[in-house]
Amino acid sequence: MTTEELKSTLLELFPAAIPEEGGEWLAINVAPDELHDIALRLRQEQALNFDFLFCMTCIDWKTHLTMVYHFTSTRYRHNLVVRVKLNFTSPEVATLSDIWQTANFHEREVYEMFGVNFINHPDLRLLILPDGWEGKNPMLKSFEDPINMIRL
Amino acid sequence: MNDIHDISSASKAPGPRKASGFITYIRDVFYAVKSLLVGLRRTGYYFTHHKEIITQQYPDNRETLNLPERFKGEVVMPHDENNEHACTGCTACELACPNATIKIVTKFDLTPEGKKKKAIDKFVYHLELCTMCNLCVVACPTDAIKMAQTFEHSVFDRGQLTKILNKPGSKIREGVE
Amino acid sequence: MVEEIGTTTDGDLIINVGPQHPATHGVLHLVITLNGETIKKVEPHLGYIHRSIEKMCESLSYRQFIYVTSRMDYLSSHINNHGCALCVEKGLQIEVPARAKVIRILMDELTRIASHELWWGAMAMDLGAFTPFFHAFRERETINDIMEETCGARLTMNYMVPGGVMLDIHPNFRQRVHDFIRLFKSKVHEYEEMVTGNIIFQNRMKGVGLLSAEDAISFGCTGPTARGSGVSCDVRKYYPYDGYEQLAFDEVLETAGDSFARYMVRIRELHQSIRIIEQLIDNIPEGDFQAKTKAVLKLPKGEFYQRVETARGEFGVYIVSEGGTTPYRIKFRSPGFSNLSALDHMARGSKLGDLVAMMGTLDLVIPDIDR
Amino acid sequence: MWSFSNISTNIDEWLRSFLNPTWTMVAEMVIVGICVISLFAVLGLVLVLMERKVSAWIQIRLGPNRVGPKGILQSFADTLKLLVKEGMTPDGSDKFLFNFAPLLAIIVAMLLMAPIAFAKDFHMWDLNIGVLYVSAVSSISVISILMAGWASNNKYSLMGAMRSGAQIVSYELSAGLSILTIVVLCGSLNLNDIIQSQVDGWWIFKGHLPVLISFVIFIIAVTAETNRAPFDLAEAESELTAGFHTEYSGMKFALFFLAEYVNVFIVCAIGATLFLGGWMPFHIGNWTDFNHVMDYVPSSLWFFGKTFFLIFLIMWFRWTFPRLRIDQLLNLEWKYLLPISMVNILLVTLMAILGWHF
Repeated sequence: MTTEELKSTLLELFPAAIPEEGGEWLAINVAPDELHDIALRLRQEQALNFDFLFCMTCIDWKTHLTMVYHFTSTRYRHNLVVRVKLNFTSPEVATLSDIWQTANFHEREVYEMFGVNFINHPDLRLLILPDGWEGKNPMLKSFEDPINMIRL
Repeated sequence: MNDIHDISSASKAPGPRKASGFITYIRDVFYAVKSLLVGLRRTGYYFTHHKEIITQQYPDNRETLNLPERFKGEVVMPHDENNEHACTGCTACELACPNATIKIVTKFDLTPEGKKKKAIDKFVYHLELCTMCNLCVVACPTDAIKMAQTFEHSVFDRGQLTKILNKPGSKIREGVE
Repeated sequence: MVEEIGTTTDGDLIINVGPQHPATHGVLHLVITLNGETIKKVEPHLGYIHRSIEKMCESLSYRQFIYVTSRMDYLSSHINNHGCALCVEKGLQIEVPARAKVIRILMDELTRIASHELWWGAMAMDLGAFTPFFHAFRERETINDIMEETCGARLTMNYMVPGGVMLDIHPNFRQRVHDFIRLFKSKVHEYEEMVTGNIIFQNRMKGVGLLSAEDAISFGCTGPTARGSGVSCDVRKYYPYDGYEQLAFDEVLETAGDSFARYMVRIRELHQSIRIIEQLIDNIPEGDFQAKTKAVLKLPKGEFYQRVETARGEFGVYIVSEGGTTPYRIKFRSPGFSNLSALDHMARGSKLGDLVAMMGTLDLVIPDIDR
Repeated sequence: MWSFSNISTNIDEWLRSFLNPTWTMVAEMVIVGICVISLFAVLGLVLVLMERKVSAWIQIRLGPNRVGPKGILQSFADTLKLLVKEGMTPDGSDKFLFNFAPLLAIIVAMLLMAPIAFAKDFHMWDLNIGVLYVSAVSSISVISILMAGWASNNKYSLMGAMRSGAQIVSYELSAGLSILTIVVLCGSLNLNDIIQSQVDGWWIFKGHLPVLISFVIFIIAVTAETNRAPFDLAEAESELTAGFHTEYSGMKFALFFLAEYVNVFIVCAIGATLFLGGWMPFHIGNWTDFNHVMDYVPSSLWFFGKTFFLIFLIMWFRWTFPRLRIDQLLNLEWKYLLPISMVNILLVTLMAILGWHF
């Protein structure tokens, strides 16, 4: 499916989503509370069949956080970027680990690095950081560690 | 996902069991033994053919050890016979370095015409921070630094790893800008 | 899966495999719940070698950050560097000279062979046979020598730069690659004799660590791990980069989804990599090895994603640029991280000895998982 | 040709010339004890060096070549290192059992030395139930492993010990059955009688296919019984780090190590005695001239040559094959080796009754 077809299909299915052009792949912006429903549709809709969540990360924009999900379809080989804007003070979004199991580990990583709380995540604990790092969120731009961080 | 599948039943050797159990049993045993003998023959070959040995007896073969000329061992600054180097102190290497390995301390020399000219006082190189990425050598506009083939860097005191690359009393080569 | 966590009944044995353990090839820490010899749960604890490379890269320029990526998957450092260079080039819209493209692919494929060979030896060692490890190193050292001659290092090369490669290939390169191909072809049948055909190996691997195609996709498995389950996911085929589309090679697929299938995928990939090298080694075009680039690289504002196929799977570089000289945010999608997440699913119900075989065939490189 | 029987008789007479019979007995026992201990030490050193050289050559390496000429003093250096290393006893371990387990392992290995005939008329104890004694005493070795695994208070050790228990108990069956084939053929449990019965040819040649099969089964079973790869599940270094001796260090570890190698020597000596004629030179039926030539080679050389050939075989296996899984290990025993050796022993019995062997 070409980008144009994908875009029209997506807009038909999710009128609320805001498409964004300019990148390599089609991107849509989604509200946090709609993410889970939309993701489930993306996975289950036969015309879309986004069965592979190949990258998932978070960006700290200092004023807000953005969750970025990269989807691809192993059947049609089309790609889609889904962005979710989260507020900075209490970032919360529904987990996708019940739809794509790979999200389990990736969400744990985002949780400890950025402090995003994933609602209904089965096992939201620190994965990489040792005990005692809860709530410190080292990947945030505001994080400072005078001992371990070396500035050039 | 909760089913604990019985691995042991699935892991039987070649192929599914046919009805004629006894023949298959014998054949299984035969092929199993044969595959083991093939492996034994291979290791037996190496046991008896000592010319295949690839061990290099490292500290003993220092004389014959040839490192390729591109090998990245440490950054050095070549000096010619007049104790002159080609470094202008432009700090391109310092900026290119991802680890703050290089620190250039500059001074101002007086040229014969009486003008002030920027030159290096010290080219400080922290070998302990260097990752041998070659970016400084590539960045240098005057080819003043290069990678040496040395690789035995261990010392007893970490301070010895901080090196000053320009030799004492050295100056910049004529004509290098 | 969810319910079982935290409800281990009395009589189960909880053992820590790692962070120092011969089978984890590094500092992976697995907390395993055992019932006798049978595994009930595997819980990875990561981070023993986490250096926060993504955070480090935020303060490095676009030329500098590439060397750090060699330290992630150190066995396919060329391919990691390749991915990063491609992503920067995508942002800058640089056209890479044809010679550089060919050199890059040659280096990638040599790296893949070296990586698979080390995996072959290490996996055999996991299963208790020590000898293949040393035999695999014989061929791998030859590749390392080739790399050393051209790139100046044996493991962390930092050879790919935005715009091409750092140095032109060494004059001996072509001859030595030919020598390597000859050596490899004369020795590769030993791999079959010592490991592939061996009845003990086959019994240890067949039917062990089953991963269905659906699960492989759901867990985000890529590379030989997914291709062993029949998931066609070769980035070189579907999102070709630097001229892979012009080369004749097959994507290796096995359908069984067990450890032996993953093993066979890697062994067959060795031959495919040799095939690619043979097509290119005598056809390296003349010309520049590096495109002219500015001294200071600045990516335009935007997001750039580039994926490449490393020896372990799909490696992704995601750069978010604000228009400065350093990336605003960089994310590395490492194949090992997703592959490891499937381990728990694969290992449940199998024996402790099988876990080692599964970890062997997942080809885990811990710095790649931790980043 | 000098014979060991003359030497031992001479020593005996010399001792009797100035001691009463009781003290003669004591002195002889001391001499035998010293001999056994020094044989132990020498065997340990030689076998460790041999293992390292064999593995090195198979793995296209050079192996130890620094200490002494061609590295032959390497195992001395290793022993010295192990002797001066601290022998740790971990907290929470059962101190008595933990320290006793390596001793038990070594005691068992020593006991097994008793009935073996090292050369013509040279053995410590001419036991008329030698074969039975060997198989009975060798089963005690599993206790030392279980003891070590239990007393270490370490989960890896415990798992290694339990695996070893399951393994040794199972493989003793087929080892015993394959030994039994020879007992059936020559009708005696005495190791010397068994050797004498091979004066016109070794059993492996006289006994047709059934004895060959039982020889193969014997080699597989004893490899498993001595916990050597491909059956080294008790140690299984990539699974259990070091299995039952994970917590051992220094000399206590060295004793386990030594016991393993001496056990390998003993089972190979038994195998050589039963199937390859022990110290009996290579004889062919009634070719008296040929047999006479063969007799010029000293009997001790014959014995050690055969034993070390079998040891080499076992080492060759170790450096070629991967490890089996625990269930496959038991499958191999109960589904393959045991049925085959049971059928085999019936065949041999038939053969012995009908006198079909040479």
